[in-house]
Amino acid sequence: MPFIPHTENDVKEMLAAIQAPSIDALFDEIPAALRCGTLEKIPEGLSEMAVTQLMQTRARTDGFALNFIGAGAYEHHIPAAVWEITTRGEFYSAYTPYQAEASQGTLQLLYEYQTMICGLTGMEVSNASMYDGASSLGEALLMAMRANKQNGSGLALVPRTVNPLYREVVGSTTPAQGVQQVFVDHDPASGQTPLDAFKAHDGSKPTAVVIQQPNFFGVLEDVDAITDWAHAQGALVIAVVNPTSLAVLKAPGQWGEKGADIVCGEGQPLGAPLSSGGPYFGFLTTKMAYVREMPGRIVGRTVDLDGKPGYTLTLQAREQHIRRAKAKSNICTNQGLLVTAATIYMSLVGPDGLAQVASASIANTHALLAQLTSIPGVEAVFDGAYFHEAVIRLPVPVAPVLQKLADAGIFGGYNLAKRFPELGNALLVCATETKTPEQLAQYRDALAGILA
Amino acid sequence: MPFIPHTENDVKEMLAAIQAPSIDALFDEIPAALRCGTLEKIPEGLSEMAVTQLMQTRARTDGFALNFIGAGAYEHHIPAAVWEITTRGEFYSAYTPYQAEASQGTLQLLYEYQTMICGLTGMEVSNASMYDGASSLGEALLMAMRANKQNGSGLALVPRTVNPLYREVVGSTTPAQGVQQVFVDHDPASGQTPLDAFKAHDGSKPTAVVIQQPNFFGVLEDVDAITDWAHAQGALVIAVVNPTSLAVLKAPGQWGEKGADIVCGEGQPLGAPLSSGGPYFGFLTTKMAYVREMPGRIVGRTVDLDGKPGYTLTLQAREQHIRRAKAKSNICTNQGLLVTAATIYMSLVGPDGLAQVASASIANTHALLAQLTSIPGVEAVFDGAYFHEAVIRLPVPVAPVLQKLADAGIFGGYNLAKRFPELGNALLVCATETKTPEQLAQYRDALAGILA
Amino acid sequence: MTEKLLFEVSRAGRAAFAQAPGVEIDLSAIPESLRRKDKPQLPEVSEMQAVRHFTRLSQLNFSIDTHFYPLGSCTMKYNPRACNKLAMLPQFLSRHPLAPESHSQGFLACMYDLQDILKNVTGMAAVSLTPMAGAQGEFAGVSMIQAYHKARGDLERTEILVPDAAHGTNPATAAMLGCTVREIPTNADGDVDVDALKAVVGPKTAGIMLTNPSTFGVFERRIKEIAGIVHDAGGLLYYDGANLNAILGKVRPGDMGFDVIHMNLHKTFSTPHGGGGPGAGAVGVSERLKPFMPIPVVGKDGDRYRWLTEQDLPQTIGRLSAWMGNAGVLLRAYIYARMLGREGMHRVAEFATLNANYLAARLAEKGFDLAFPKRRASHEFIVTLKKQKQEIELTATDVAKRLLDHGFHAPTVYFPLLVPECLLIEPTESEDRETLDAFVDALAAIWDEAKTDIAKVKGAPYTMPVRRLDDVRAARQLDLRYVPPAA
Amino acid sequence: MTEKLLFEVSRAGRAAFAQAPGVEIDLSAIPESLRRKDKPQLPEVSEMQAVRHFTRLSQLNFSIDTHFYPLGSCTMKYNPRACNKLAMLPQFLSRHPLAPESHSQGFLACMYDLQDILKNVTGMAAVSLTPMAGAQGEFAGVSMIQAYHKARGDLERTEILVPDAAHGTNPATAAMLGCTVREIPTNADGDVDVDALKAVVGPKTAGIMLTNPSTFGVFERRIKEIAGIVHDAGGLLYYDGANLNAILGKVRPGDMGFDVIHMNLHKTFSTPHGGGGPGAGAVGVSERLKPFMPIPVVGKDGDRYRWLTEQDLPQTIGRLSAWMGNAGVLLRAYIYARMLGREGMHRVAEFATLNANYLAARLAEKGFDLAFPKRRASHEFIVTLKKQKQEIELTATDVAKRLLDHGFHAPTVYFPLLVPECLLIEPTESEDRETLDAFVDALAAIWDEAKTDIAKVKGAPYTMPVRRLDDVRAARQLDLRYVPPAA
Repeated sequence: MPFIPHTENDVKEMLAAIQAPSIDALFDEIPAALRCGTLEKIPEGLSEMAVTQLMQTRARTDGFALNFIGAGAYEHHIPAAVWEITTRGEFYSAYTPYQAEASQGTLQLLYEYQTMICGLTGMEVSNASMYDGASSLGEALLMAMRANKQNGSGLALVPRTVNPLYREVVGSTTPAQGVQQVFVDHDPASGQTPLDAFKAHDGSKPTAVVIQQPNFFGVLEDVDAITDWAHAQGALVIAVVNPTSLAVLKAPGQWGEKGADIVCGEGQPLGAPLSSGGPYFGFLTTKMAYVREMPGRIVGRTVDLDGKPGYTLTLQAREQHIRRAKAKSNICTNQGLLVTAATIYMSLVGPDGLAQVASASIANTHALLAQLTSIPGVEAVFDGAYFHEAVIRLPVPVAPVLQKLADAGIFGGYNLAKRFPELGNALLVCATETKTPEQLAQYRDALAGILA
Repeated sequence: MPFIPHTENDVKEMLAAIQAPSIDALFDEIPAALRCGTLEKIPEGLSEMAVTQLMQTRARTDGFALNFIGAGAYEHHIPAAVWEITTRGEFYSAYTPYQAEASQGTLQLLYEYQTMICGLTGMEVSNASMYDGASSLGEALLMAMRANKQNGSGLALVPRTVNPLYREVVGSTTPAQGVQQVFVDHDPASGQTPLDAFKAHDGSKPTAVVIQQPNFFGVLEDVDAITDWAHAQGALVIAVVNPTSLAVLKAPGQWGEKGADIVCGEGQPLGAPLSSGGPYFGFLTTKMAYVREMPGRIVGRTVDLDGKPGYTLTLQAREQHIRRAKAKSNICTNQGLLVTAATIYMSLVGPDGLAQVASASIANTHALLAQLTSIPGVEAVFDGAYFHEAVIRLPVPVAPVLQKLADAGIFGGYNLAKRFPELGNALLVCATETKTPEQLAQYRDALAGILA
Repeated sequence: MTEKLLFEVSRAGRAAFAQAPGVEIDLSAIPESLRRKDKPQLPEVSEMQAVRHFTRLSQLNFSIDTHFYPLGSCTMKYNPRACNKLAMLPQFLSRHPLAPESHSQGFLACMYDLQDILKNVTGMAAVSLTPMAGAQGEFAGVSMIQAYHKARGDLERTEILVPDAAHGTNPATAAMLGCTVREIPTNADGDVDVDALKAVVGPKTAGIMLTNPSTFGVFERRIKEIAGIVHDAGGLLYYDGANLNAILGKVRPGDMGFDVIHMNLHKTFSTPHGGGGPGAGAVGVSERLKPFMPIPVVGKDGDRYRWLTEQDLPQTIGRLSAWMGNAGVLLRAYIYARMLGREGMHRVAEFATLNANYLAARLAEKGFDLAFPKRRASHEFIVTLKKQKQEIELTATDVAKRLLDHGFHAPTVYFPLLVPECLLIEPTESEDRETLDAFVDALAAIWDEAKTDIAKVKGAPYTMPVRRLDDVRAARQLDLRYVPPAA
Repeated sequence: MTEKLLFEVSRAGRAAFAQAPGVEIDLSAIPESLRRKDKPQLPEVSEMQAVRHFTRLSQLNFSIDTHFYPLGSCTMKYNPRACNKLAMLPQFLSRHPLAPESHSQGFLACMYDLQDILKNVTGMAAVSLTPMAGAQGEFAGVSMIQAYHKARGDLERTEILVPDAAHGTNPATAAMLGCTVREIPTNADGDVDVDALKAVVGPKTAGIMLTNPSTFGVFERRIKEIAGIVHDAGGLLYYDGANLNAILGKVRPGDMGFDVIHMNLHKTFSTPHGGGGPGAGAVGVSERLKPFMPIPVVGKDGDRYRWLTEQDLPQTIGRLSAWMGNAGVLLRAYIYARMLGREGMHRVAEFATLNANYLAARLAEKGFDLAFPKRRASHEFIVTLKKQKQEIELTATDVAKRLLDHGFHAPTVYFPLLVPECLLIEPTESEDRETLDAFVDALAAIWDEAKTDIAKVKGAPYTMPVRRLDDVRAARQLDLRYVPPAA
């Protein structure tokens, strides 16, 4: 009986205390007709040894590849200390710190996290996490609707350079509350969303304007001008940012004259392994003025009966377990463990280390682009300045090339054919700080061989 | 500056406090002629990311094989909890519990370990570990010399069925103190060391008689008769045992009329990974009468100032840091972390689980032998009852066959040609509980193919 | 023991130098106007300083691995370490979410098998694993109900019925989806008031969100009747799976008549709670809701596993996350499910229920009042301190805080909202009897202590890193991040 | 907080069932007379009970990861987590010690490179990694010295000279190898008394075991002269490497004239101390001792790595372990060495020495007496409480125990034996200045406290799981394992 400590004698005596004749009798309030049988379709239990062998076999089936895919999930070096500490039982097997006095470890860590993520984004307040980057954008839009009663239409101007998967999630989760995404086109030469494209919406009273920096193509947007235009229209500015980039790029809190109003994004680059897409975490920061419109847990510092500082969940009146149907969001369980990892990650790399990670990633992607575009027929699609991703165009359709690369142990990038067919045989590539010059050359050689 | 927390300002102020002009000045007592240069042959420092890539590459070079080698190091399933807890910083980065009050975790664990290993071996006292099985046999022999003043010759009767590597270590480490190994032959048919072979030494006044159970060939010795004979000769009996086997085999404390006097062995099967041969740990238990002759750390239970129970190192007067040249051994640092793992392992498998591990290993090795000896020309070498190892003979020299098996991803066993040439093309094979019927068949098929 | 903020240990010029790639920073590729000028507020500490800080912080927590943690409705059962270790095999960790299917068959096989296990254990027709927490599972569920009605052209169904005992996430979710929430009262025995239900159900009813056993810790005995009433009115039934631990292998939501269910895998399937997540809120659906499942779902063509997307499920409610949700959590749940196996599934509910009923019986014996003394407890049960509050001012909070000094995490307090001064107690199947007995003794001791020294109890806790914290101040004087003192 | 013994939680019939292979026990292959009849005394507990027990036990420890741990001569520096993680890559863990060389090139490359790094950093001609701890390294060292003399037919050299300040393992080792130990006194400045040395050295001298800096924490300035004296007399010099942390990249034992050296990799190379091990005591040798190195050693033919055995080293002193020693520890040391690199090696000694001298200066400023106030501290230094003992009965033990209440592990006490009431303090390079300052404040506070309330100090510690333990009783009323109460 895995994970059950009861001896036969325990069961006998416990049933006697309950005055029940059998364990089965404890289920006698369930109508007999509903009782299920033996779950014969569930496989028999395995020992830990057997399940270890099964999982090892499956893991080895998938193996390792040299990865140049980014597109919203980035391979970075994760210090060994991050997960060795994060998976300590006291973090791993605790829950939401409802009893603050017995959860000061998690609570202080979350307060430190809030400080760090405010530091990176240049904002005043942060919550304790959202599910992921895509859902944090959805919640940011809903929050903007609550916060911007003046432009209450729900109209959100969203560049097509915002991660298309994020736009899809927003489309699945926010229209019921009135959010309406209007997509703004990018400049085919630069890959940027030009201010003029926004200006086409002059006077439309948008509730929010979204800016992703760097954008989905890796290209840097003209954030200051767009922010100022959006504020002039009475819109709130929602920044979608890559946290690694914030070590070297202007913080959203400094965009334009007044800074972005809500900042969100995918926290994965801060210490979460790629791990097939999750668990990651979304971050969400804002100005103090909007703190009461924020969804999710927030930790505050206070004092105890003796006046000693301590940490506790606060502003719970916004949340579902108090406010029920009037809550700011239904979010409850968030991504605590990933925030633990991210906080340790940020502490270990520090401001200078993170800047180096960003700089090395920029350099590697630029070097990769130089390598790949040296192959005849391969060209860069955009001429805008870019961060650690870029779009190239192949002379032939992308899918079969990617499959051949994969068979050679290289994941070559994200095929843009489905979501950006107008770009032709376009491929989004990424080389973070983890890549060596040899590996860049290995990719080039493999691609050249396939295209030859 | 990896692993150095000092800021430039710290250095400046600290030097001022020391009243030294520079860090280099702190080394001014070292004669200038001796000062070394820049260590130019040491490679430059690597970031954790770079060293991670290096080590991953090297690990993948070695890869995984299906392993049928035993010969003193055994592949067993290790519960995931074992090393997740063992590597917690509080165990991993603590040292010998010199300050007992700040080390109750380690001390209580060691007390529990001592209890468990006494339980397995059927003895009264245990120390807190030796380096490995081989060195624990060496220390057991030295201990026997101290304890058995009556037969003080140093003569040790050691069957050739004792692990030859252990006998070599004994040969390197104990003769200076007078231990003289005399080897006793085994029966070529059964693989056992017959009582008659010992009787050839009647009246030789041996200080100690060593018995390995199961012996190096996996064969079970007639421990009761040998123990009684040895005691009749005035010798102390040293048992070398596999701890897994003790879940189902008679404990050395019960051998013969009076039981073995000293029990030692390799603790690796209790939760230590194969890990290229170490770190493992040796265990050593004895009768209370000999406790003061024991080498190594020993933990005892006592009380604190309030009468509350607690744990502390005890009998330290035996040890080198007190007794110096008169110490029982020079051992100091032992294998604490491995004992931590073993204690957690034993707690997780429990007496019934360990018996299952033993039983499954017996069954698998017997099934393997049946499989392999079904190949024409392959035969079992011995007919004695065996535990989880056995010797087979191939129709051709073993070395090239093993190499071909390795190239097919199978480590086929330990080649006995070097140390037991008289056995012909003999190969020691082992299949623990980790092996599946499919894997046994895979070995058979591969071997049959090579021999065909 | 308390711990300084890491920012207080930080000094300009310190760093965990091995953690930087070791390159010169070169931002020439970034236009000057887009560069950051200030250094972001991250700590500057050595590697050991960070390791020591977070190790010490961890020790300030109660957790399953260190303490009994009977937090009702949260199912704080043992999280097997194998689940963590195997989900973190290097190949799983390094797999990019967009890795080609050809190189993901091992991972996809696990996801497919997990879908299958969850389907069978709940009696549903299909499962999508993508929701990232229970609340997102609820969102998916209500969203599918809406999509179903819409697809049938049944556009007036805007009301979601929610029993008053429901988790707060239920009405919050319905509201997020633009539904009107109508509460259904509970009768004295803890069952839904069926007459009240009949009174509100009708052509505007999109569906009902129900949890069974309810948050009162009792099984809704008239569930079949309720299902009939709602279905007859054209509504669908949504099952909140916070309580699957009570019924695993005993009764299946599909058999009770539910159309959609979410499963908190971090509860019943023992994935870690992680100090507040990640969760995983897989949804199971009946045949009629299958076309609307959130994507992606894993399908199988012959021997090959592949993602099902919009092409396969054109009526899908769409994506809830950029990828497939909390994949690493799903791996842990899968590993746990395989270790439990068929027999283990039954035993979860059996022993969770045994422990809850035993604890309830022992507490009743000590004079504590159960909220529903005539009912069987499910995996959890409620003690109400109404009497103690009236007689000696002992509140649920007081008991919760004093329990910490006894080495026990507190039960859930003040939920469900309808029961005054309540403790919702869920021991889970992994706790041994001696621990339950010690918990009973601790509660009895606190009550005794309160009779003679209520001030002592109200001053608790005394043995934690901090004493009772001022929540009012926390909300009034917002201090939500560290601001360094002016130099 | 204390924790029950796991045996007290054990009950017949409990088990961590997932950890058994799940087979029926069949012992038909084992003769009846050899089978075990009783159940061995192992705990019978659930997986969670074990996990909770050992997790809680761990929290009762002080460790580097949680506390400043200035244990002199033990070099309690930060153990980088990468070393642990990478040494535990699955391929390294699963490699059998007898795996063929063809399938071990990755592992062997690491060992070869480590030999090379250690060789270069110490200035020796060759390195064997096999000794499993410092004491075994010493054994190997003296054994090689013996083998060297014997190989030259120089059979009368039976004496090993040991300064009185030496680690206890030095004389113990010499005795284990049948040598006579002759102690050499130290002069008032902490240097070896060279005249005394000259008086005893001679044709019976096998060698001298020396550590430099000595255990007094000072550098032996006349080392070249000492080496000359011993060499001229035909003896060899052995270097005890517990103190390599003081001189890494500054001065090399090979250059000082040593013939053999052991290196405590768990000190200088930061492998874990593990609550008492495993260590690793690699030995480096000069050219003349190369033939005698313990096997195995890793060699390289062209691109291929292979084991060197008796065939390659026919004069070897032989094997000290069945395989190659603590391989997993060696991997950790290798990883650490690669992260440090050339520059990092220098910095270890620089900052270890800076911290020790700073701490010594600060304590002297507070009025504490240094044992060698005129000398530079090396990586460690000694405070003597002789004055405090005489004046106010404050002993080194009292200070050690009271320090625990201040959140600091105690320094080594009563070693070296020659200095009364001594504290041997080794801060290591990984500690920050604020921690050192706080430690100074704690020592000063304890002294102050002792002046007014010595009883309070003698009652310490107060905040540990137990108060001061009765060591005398532990040794007199031996209780070395749990015996269950009779039923």
